[in-house]
Amino acid sequence: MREYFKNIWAAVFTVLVGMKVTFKHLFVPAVTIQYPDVKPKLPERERNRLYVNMDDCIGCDQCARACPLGIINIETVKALPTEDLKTSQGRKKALWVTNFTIDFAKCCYCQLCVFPCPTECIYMTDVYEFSEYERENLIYNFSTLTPEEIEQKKTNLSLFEAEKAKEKAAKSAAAPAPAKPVPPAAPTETKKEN
Amino acid sequence: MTYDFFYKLFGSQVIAAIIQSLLPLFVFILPFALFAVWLERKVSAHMQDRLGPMRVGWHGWLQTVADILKLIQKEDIIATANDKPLFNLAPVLVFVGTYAAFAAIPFTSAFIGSNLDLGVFFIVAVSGFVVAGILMAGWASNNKYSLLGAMRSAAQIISYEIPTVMVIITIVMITGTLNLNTLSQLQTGHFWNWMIFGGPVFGVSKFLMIPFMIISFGIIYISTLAEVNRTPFDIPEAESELVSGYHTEYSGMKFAMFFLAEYANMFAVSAIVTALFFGGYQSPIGYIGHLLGLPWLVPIEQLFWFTAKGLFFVFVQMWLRWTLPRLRVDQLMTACWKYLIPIAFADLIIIGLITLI
Amino acid sequence: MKTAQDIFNILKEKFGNSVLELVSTQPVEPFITVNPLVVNKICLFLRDNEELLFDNLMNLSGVDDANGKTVKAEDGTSKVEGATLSVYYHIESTSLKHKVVLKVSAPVEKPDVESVALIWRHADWHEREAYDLIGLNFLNHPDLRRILMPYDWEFGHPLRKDYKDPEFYLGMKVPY
Amino acid sequence: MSIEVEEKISKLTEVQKRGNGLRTEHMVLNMGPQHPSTHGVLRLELELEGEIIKKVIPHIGYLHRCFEKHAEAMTYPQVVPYTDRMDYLGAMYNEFGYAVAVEKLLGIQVPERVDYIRVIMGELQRIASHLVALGTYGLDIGAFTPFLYCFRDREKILNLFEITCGARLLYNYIWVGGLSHDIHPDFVRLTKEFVTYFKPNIKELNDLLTNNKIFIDRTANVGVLPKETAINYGISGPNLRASGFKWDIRKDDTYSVYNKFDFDIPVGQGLMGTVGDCWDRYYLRVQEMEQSLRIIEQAIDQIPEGDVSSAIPKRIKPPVGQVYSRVENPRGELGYFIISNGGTSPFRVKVKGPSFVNLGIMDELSRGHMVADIIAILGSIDIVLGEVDR
Repeated sequence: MREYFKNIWAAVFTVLVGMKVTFKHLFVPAVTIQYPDVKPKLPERERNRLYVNMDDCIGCDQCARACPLGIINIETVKALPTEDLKTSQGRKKALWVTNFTIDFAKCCYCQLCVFPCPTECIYMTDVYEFSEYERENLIYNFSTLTPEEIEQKKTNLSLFEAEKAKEKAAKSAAAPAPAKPVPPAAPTETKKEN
Repeated sequence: MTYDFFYKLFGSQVIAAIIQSLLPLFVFILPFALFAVWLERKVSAHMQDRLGPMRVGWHGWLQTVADILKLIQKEDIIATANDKPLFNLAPVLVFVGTYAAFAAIPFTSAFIGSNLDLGVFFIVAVSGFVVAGILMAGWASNNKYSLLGAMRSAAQIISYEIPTVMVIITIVMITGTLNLNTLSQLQTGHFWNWMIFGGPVFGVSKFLMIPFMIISFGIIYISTLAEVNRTPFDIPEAESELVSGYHTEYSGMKFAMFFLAEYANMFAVSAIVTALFFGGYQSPIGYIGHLLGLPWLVPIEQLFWFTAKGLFFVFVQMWLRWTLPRLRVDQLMTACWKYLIPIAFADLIIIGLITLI
Repeated sequence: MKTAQDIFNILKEKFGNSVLELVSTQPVEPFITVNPLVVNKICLFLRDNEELLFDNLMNLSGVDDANGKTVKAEDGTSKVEGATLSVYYHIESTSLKHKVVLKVSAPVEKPDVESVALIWRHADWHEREAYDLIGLNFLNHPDLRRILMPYDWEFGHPLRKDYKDPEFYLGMKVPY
Repeated sequence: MSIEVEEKISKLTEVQKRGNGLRTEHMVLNMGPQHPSTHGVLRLELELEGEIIKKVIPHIGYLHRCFEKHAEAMTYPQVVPYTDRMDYLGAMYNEFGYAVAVEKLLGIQVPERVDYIRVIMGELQRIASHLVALGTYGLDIGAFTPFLYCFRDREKILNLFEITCGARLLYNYIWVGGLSHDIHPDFVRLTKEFVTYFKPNIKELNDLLTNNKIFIDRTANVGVLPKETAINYGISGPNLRASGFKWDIRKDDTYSVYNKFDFDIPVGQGLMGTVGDCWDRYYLRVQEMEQSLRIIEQAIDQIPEGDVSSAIPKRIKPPVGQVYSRVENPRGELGYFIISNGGTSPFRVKVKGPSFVNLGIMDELSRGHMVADIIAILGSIDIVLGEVDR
C-alpha cells in the first residue's frame, strides 16, 4: 500500500519537476539561427571547398598522391628553358599545369592534400554552399590556361624537343639521325572548363 | 436561437439546419485546429530552445495553412492490399466523431449547437465513436504497425472512458444535470463558484470538497489526455515504435483529416473539462457587458472566456507532450485500472458522502 | 599473469601435436599456432582452466594470408598452391589480466576451422563475418550465414586478396 | 473433458495446441531498415505473439562500405579519414585508436603534448557521443525535448573541434605520430567555459528525463544483462560496466596518458531496478560524462609545451608483424588488428567495433519483452550502424 502511494507521489512530483524545466525554457532565447538569412561565423581553420592558387602551383603531383580518393587530376607540360615561370615566392616552375581538376562530388574534406604541398598553393576555404544539379558541374578545373594556350605549349614543347633532337643528331654525326621528333609527353585530351 | 435566426433569414428549415450545423466547423473548429497546430509548433520550439516556423507570415502563423494546402495537393496513395471502402471511410468517421462532439459544447449562453439534456453523455458517447474509425483505419491499412496501433488504441480509449465517466458522475451527482449549458449556468458569478472550488453552494461541504474536486479534475484531465492519444498516452501512434500507428499508410488529405481531428478533439476534451470544473463560458471576474449595460457584449465575452480556458488546457496538453516520455502499453493499462479507476471510485464515494452533509 | 611462453608450455603439455609452435620472432605480439580442427577444445580448456581463465575473446579475425606460390603445370596452365586462410584469436582473462594470441591456418581449398561460437558467444558474429568476407568455413557453428554482404551474394568473398568485383549485381552495374 | 475432445486435441499440431485448439501463428514484424528508432539502417525481424517478443533476428550490412578492404588499398595516413566514418559519433576516438595501434607497430613514442591533447579531444568526444546516446534514448522512449537539449550542448563541443581542426564531424585530426594541427589559441579558454557551462545541464537532464517516473517505469527492470552473460558475449564499454563489472580499458589496459589522471569508473548499481537494466545503462552514461569532465579539467591545465607534429614519420613503413591494440571508445572496446607486410599499406586491418559486438546480444536481451521494450533495449545499448557494418 505504501508503494502504491509512493508511486503516485513519484509520478506527480517528477512530472511537475519536468514541467518546470520545460517551462523555464519557454523564455530562454533560441540557440538556432534562421540559416540563409543569418549565417554562422566560421572559424579560420574551417575546412570546406578546396581552392588552388594556380600561380603558385608547380605541378608536383604531391596533393594528388596524398588524396585517399584520387580525385585530384593533374596534367603538366614541360616548360621551355626560355620561358621564365616563377611562383609568388620566386620559386622556379619547370612545368606548365595544363589541367588541374578536383572532383568535389567525391571530396571527403580530409585536408590530406593540403599538408604536402611545397608551395602552399592548395588550401581549404570557408565556402560551403556549392551544390549543383549535375554531378559533372562539381568537377572544378583550376587551370588558368585556355585550350589554345595549352595547344600552343604542347606544340612549343614538341618543336623544341624536335629541334633539340636535331641538334643532337647534328652533333653526333656518326650516329644515324632520329627519324621522328619525340611525341609530346602530356596527354592531348583536355577537359572543358566549367 | 441561431437556428431561429437562420430560419427567419432563409425561410427554409433545411438550409437553416445545414448552416447551423456547419457554422461551428467553419467558424471555430477549422480555424482552431489550424491555430492549435501552429501553437503546438511554437510551444515545442520555444521549449526546446528553437524558433520553430518563422517564414510564412509573422512568426510563421500561416505555416499550417501552407501545410494544409500542400496536403490537399498531395497524391492520395492507396496500396493495392488496402481494404478500400474501409480505408476511405475511416478518416471521415474519425473526423465526424470529433465534429459531432462539438454539437453539445456550450460556447456561449447564446450559441450552443444542440442544447441536449444529455449533453455530457452525448459527448462521451460520440468521442468513443472515434475508436471505430481508428480500428477501421488500422485494419484496412493492411499494415502490421497500423494494426498494432489500432489494437492499442481500442484498448486504451475504451479503458479510459471509465474514469472519465466516473468523474462525470461525480459532477452530475452534485449538480443533478447532464446538460452542459445548465452546468455552466450553475457556476455563474465569480471563480469561487466553479466546481473545482466546490460549486456555487456555500457551506462547510464546499471547503471539504475542494481537495477531492482537485483530484477529480486530475483524473479526468489525465484520462481525457489518454482518450485523445496525447503524450504520455500516445502509444497508438507511438512514433518510435509503430512509426505512426494507425495512420501510417495515410497520405494527403486523409492524413490531414486525422491530424485535424486530433487537434479538434484536444479542444473538445478541454471544453468538457472547462464546462465541468471551470465554469464553462462563465467569466471568473464578472462581465464588462453587464457593467456597461450592453447585453450583446456578454456572449462575446463568454466566447472569449470559454476559448481562453479551453486553450489553456490545450496548452497544458502540449506542455505535457513536450516534457514527458511515453508509457508502455501494459503500464498504460496499469495506470488506468490500478490507479485512476480505484481513485475515481473512492473519490466518487467521498464526494457523495460530503454532499450528504 | 602468464606470458605467452608459459601458456604455450601448458598447451603443449596438454594437447601435444595439436599445438604447433610459438612464433615470437615478429615484433609486438607473439602468437601460438594451433591445429584448426582442435581449436575449439583448446579454447574450451583455455576458458575453463583455473590457472588460465580466458573468459574474454577480444577479437577474432580471419585473414587471407596470400602466401600461395604459383606453380606451373606441365601443360602450361599455372596454379596457386599452398595458400592458406588464417584465423587469429585474441583472448584475455579479465580476472588474471593476461592475454594470448592463437592462430590457426587452413588450406584455401578446404578452409575448415572448428567454431568457438559456443565457447564465447561473442565469436558468433565474428565467425559469420570471417565466413562472409574471407570464406572460412566454421564447423559446428550454430548459424553460419552471410552477415555483411547480401544473402544472395554469389561473387565470392570480398576480403580475399584475389577478389574481383562482379560486373553486374541484380542488373545493376557495380563499378561506380 | 470428454474422450472425443481429448482425441481431437491430441491430433492438433504444435501450432494449434499453442492457441488452445485455434490455429494461431506468430506474427513476424519487420522493423527497419527504414524505421524511426533503429538508429540507422538496422533491420530487426521480430517474431511476436501479440506484443510479446519471441525472437529477434538482426539483419545488418545495409551500410557496409568495406572499410577493411579500403584500408588495404590505402597508405597508413590515408586510412585515418576512413576510420572517422565508422563510428561517426565518436570519430575522434576511432582515429585515436588507429593512431595508437600503428604507433605500437612502429614503436614510436609521441610527445607528451600530443597525448594530452588527444586525451582532451577523446573525452570531449565521449561527452558528445554520450549526449547523442542519451538524447536519442529519450527520443526512443518518447520524450522529444531532452534530445534537443543534448544536441544543443553537443554543438558546443563540435564548435571546439571546429576551431581546432576545421571539421565538425569527421576530423582527420589525430594522425599516426601526432596531430594535424596544434590547438587553437582560444581552445583552452573555450574548453574551460564549456565545462562550467555544461555541469548544470547534466542536472537539468536528470530532472527532465533520468528521474522521471514514466522514464524509470519504461527502462528499469527491462533488458537485464547479467555480468557473466555480458562478458561471454564480449559486451564492452558502458553496457558492460552497467552490468556491475568494473572494466575500463583506460584503467585496466591503459594507453596514452590516462594513468596520469584521477577519475572513477562508474558501475551499474541497480538504483531503480536490477543491476544491468536499461536504466543502469542510461544512467552510467550520465555518470561517465561527469567523469570525462573531470579528466578534461585535470588535463586542460597541464598541457605541456611542445611540437605536435615532430614525431610524425615522413614515411610510414612498419616492420613485418601484427598488432592488436584497443582503446575505450565511447561505445566500448574498439580494437584494431593490423598486420603489416613491411609495405606502405597495411596488409590486413580488422576492426573490432564495439557496436558490432554489442548488437549481438539483442536476441538474448529482448526475448519475452514487448515491442516497446525492444526500442528501449536497442537504444540503451547505443549502436552506431556505421561501425556495425563498417
